[in-house]
Amino acid sequence: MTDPIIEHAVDMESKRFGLKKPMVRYDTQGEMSDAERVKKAMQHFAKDFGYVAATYMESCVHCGICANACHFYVTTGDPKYTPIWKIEPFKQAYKREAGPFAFFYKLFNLKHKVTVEELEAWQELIYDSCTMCGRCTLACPMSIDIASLVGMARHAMFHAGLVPHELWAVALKAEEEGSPLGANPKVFKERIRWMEDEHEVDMYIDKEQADILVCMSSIEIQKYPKSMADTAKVLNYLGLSWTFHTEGYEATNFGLLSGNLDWQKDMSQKIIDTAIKIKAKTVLLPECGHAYQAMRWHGANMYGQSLPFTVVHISEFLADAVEQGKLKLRTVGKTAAFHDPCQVSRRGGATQAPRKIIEALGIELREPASSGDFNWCCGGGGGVITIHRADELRYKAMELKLKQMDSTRAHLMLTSCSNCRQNFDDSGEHLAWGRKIESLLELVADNLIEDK
Amino acid sequence: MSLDDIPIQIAPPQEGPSEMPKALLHEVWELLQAVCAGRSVRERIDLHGLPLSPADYQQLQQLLGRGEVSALIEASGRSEVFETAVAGVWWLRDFGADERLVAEYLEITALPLMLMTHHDDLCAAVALLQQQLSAE
Amino acid sequence: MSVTLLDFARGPAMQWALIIFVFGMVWRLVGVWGLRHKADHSQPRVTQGVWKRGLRAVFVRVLPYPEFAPKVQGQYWISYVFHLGFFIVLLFFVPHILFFEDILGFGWPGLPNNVIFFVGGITVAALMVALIKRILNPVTRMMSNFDDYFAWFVTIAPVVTGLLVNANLIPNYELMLAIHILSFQLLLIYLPFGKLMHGFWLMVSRWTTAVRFARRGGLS
Amino acid sequence: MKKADTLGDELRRQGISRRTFLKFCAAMATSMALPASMAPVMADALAATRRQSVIWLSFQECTGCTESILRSYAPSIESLIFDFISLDYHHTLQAAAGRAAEDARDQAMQENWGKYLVIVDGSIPLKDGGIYSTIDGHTNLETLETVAAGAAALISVGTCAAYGGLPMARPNPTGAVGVDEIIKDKPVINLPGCPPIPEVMTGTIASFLTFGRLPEMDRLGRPVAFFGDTIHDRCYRRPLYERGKFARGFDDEGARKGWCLYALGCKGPITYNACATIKWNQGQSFPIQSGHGCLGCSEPRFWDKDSFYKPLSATHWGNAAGLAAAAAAGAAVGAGVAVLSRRHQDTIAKGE
Repeated sequence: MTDPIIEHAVDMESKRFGLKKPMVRYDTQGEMSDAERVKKAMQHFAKDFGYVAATYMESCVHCGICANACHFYVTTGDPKYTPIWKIEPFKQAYKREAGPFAFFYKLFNLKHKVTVEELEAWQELIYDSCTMCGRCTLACPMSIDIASLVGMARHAMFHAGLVPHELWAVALKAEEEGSPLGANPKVFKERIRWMEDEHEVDMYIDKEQADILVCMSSIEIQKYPKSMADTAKVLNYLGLSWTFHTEGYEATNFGLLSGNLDWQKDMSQKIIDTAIKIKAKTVLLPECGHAYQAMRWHGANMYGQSLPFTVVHISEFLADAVEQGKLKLRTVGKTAAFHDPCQVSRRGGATQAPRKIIEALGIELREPASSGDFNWCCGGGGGVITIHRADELRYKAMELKLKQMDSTRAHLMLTSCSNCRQNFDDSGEHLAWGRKIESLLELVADNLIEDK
Repeated sequence: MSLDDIPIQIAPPQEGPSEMPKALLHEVWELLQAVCAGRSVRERIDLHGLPLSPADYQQLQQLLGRGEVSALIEASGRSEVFETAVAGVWWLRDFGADERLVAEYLEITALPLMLMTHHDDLCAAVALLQQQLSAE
Repeated sequence: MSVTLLDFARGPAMQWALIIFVFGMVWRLVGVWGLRHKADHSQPRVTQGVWKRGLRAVFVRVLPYPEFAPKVQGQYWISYVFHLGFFIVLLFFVPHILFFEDILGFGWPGLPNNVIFFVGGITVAALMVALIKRILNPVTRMMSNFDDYFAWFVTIAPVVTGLLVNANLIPNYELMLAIHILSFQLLLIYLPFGKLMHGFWLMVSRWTTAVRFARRGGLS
Repeated sequence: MKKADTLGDELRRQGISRRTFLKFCAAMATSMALPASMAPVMADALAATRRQSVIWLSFQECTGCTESILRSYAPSIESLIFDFISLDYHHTLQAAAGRAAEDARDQAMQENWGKYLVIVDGSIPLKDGGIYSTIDGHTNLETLETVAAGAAALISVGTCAAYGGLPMARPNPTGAVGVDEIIKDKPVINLPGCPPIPEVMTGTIASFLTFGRLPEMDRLGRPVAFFGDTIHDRCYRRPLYERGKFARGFDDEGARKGWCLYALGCKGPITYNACATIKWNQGQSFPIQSGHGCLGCSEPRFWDKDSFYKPLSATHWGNAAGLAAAAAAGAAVGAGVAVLSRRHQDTIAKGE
């Protein structure tokens, strides 16, 4: 069978970097009976019924407070976007199959068996309307980490073949081609060479040994290639031993986003193996939120043991250099608003890093309401931006986001996540924002004081 | 140690009269009206069974006042009767032979039953007197 | 007539209610704790005092973060009013203290009845408001299931029956007292099996999240 | 015996005026919470009746009930009741004894068949053919059934006659029961109490005399007029209960200050009786007033119910060992369920 999904080409024209809008949607994958789909889903639900998930699913009191934290609920007012509701089938399966009273739930059919119709209906809630930004976790009086539960629910959805068309396709491309969006090793190499010429900066690739393995996301490779040059510029400025590597460069992890744990592991493994191979002490991750989540916090767990190197996000890396006084920066002046990428700040623990850099640039940071750990998500993460079906929803969420950013009346709009950035670009155009968000890394690279 | 040495004191109940005396006065007025209009000859209000606090009790006495007639009856213990300042409203207290209050009520009538000689007693007196006379 | 309802409520019913309460509660907690714990191999950002953060979160999260307060404080207020009201009535009504004293062997000072009745009244009112809000709010209406309404019922029932016992509106005090005790036992028996168990889970859940995020250096 | 036409004639002959009569009725109306205007009506009705024949049967009892009714010792207004009735048979009170006494009873029964009132104090043993209490060779059961057959109504005086009382206390060696367990075809009224209040007894008899029938009863067969409220409802210490002032020992400050005795096991809240209003010994006092909680003696099974000193809100909750066992069982089941759940998860995960 020829899978029609794969035939969709990467859309290089749109501000949003992804697949072209499919003429016909195929939101179910594989040839499976309904019963098989449910069985597959249950198989993977069951793998996630550990203590942590169980505690969370036992704890919910149905207070609905989490709805107030979710950008999708707040902007639409539709109750189905209530975060905890998004894992309802997962919860239902847990109560019936694994909870302490599962026996009674089953015996009296208190929770019926999850049906394929339910799983199909929930596809939109689990994928289109959740960026796994975790803002709801902070709102929940019981501290239920709903974002991680959604991540788990996606495992089952993937194996049941119930992933939104585009997300499934990019995940498959990433697994098969090494990059979700056509940045295969050949393209990667070409673009590095191009940037090297364009920006007159030395860029190392496939060095046999280096202290730092630098990874890039395909968004940057394809859409914001200056990031590659700027990363190189900073690393060279600091005089560090570093390299890109064609065997392990793709930082995005669509295995994580789509819910395929095996693929997630494959994608992380490439970087891990490469880093070990070149004896890297550090893996430097680009301005990409979920890439950070995937490698920094999931990486070792995919590997099955602690990693023999440290994993840092470029903003953490820059902040360290600034703090150690190694990075001399021009005073930019002006005022700026910073959009915290959810996976780096709230769920990554690196909330302070960008603030230190902004301070070092002499920029007055204007924090809008709900920033830092409480930042409103851009609405495009977690794979949402690839799904055309979710566009209207995403634009709605972005309205809230832009209003928040505009409220600061700052000169500069900054972020340190290329996925957020492309969402700002795409939604900003759609909503006629008339402004542009800039990369913190690029701002740093543009303002290095070369005192040599 | 005598009983008096046991230092038991009872905490006093809340002070001040309640709405009770006023409500009672309304009832008295209605009954008095009925008797005045000839719809009834005799009406009674039991005071003993009502939850009257000492303050209530005192106020009721003040409100009704004391009228012209008062009487003492000796019949298996004492009974006290007096007409209140409100004519036709009589206040009666019955004591047992042990000086215990056994009944207390207001009677709204021209003359309380307690003061009247019952017809049967009166007839019995006829027979008794006749006996005495014939014995002489 | 041999055994009255009150005798049953004070005797076997109380024994079984307590046994089921303790049994069910431990069962559920152990049953969840006994599921697989997955090790986290990621390099922690913070290693010191992670457990302290866990403990702290149990208390810190008693109030919403100021970020969310404007939208959710009404709901917090209502729920705190009935939670606190419920516990004040439960723990500071002298006859209740005598109940605990009999079990624990020690007691504590109580509050005057009129204070208790006032608090009880407020508790009932807050529970009513909570129910109305649950039904009117589309989010909570959608999510609510039997557990939510039944838990509400078993919570309000002892308060209402307790007030009725003391209001003496129903002539048979003894029967009402028995119903009151039975309604409390219904609460005890149901507690481990429904969402009322959140009284225990809230500690476990807050702790779990706080510890998970503390090692990342994140907020929880 | 010289026979009077009516009670009125009879009393007049004894020099008791109708005013006394009226007074008696006013007192009765008050104690039974009848409308005050009923008193003159009662007096007229009573005057027109004949003297009521009463047969008093004593079974398994302590004579406390008889003592109680006699303890209206001064020539009180209530004691008038003895002038209104013809007590034709009463072991303790009658002069006759042995055969003569039994003959008197038979005669009264014959003369007043279908009209006499039977008062019973004491419970009736049923075990082993009722041999545990016999009179003149007859078991109490036989006597009761024989006498009740011609009765207009029965009054069970005291908790023993009403509900079995102390003889019925566990293990109830004699198989004692109350009257209404046996007599089903006649009106029976219960006047429980250990002993019952004299005014309750005389009031109920007076009510029967005047109206010719037993007064309104509650679900336990007690006259509502006297047993309509609990001791707690009418207790003068109730305000202290409301204020949360409780004596915690019989010699503490609270006890000295006369605070509520709830914490000391007072059963006032679940005991229906008129002690708090009518009181005892000519309105002198009642148990709570003298510093001891109500034992609940007018309620069925009061003896077996509970410790007299256990607060009503304290329960028979079991013991710590039982709860520890429940916790241990819960832990075992929880662990077992977790293991099963893990296995079940593995099975599902394998997709089998």
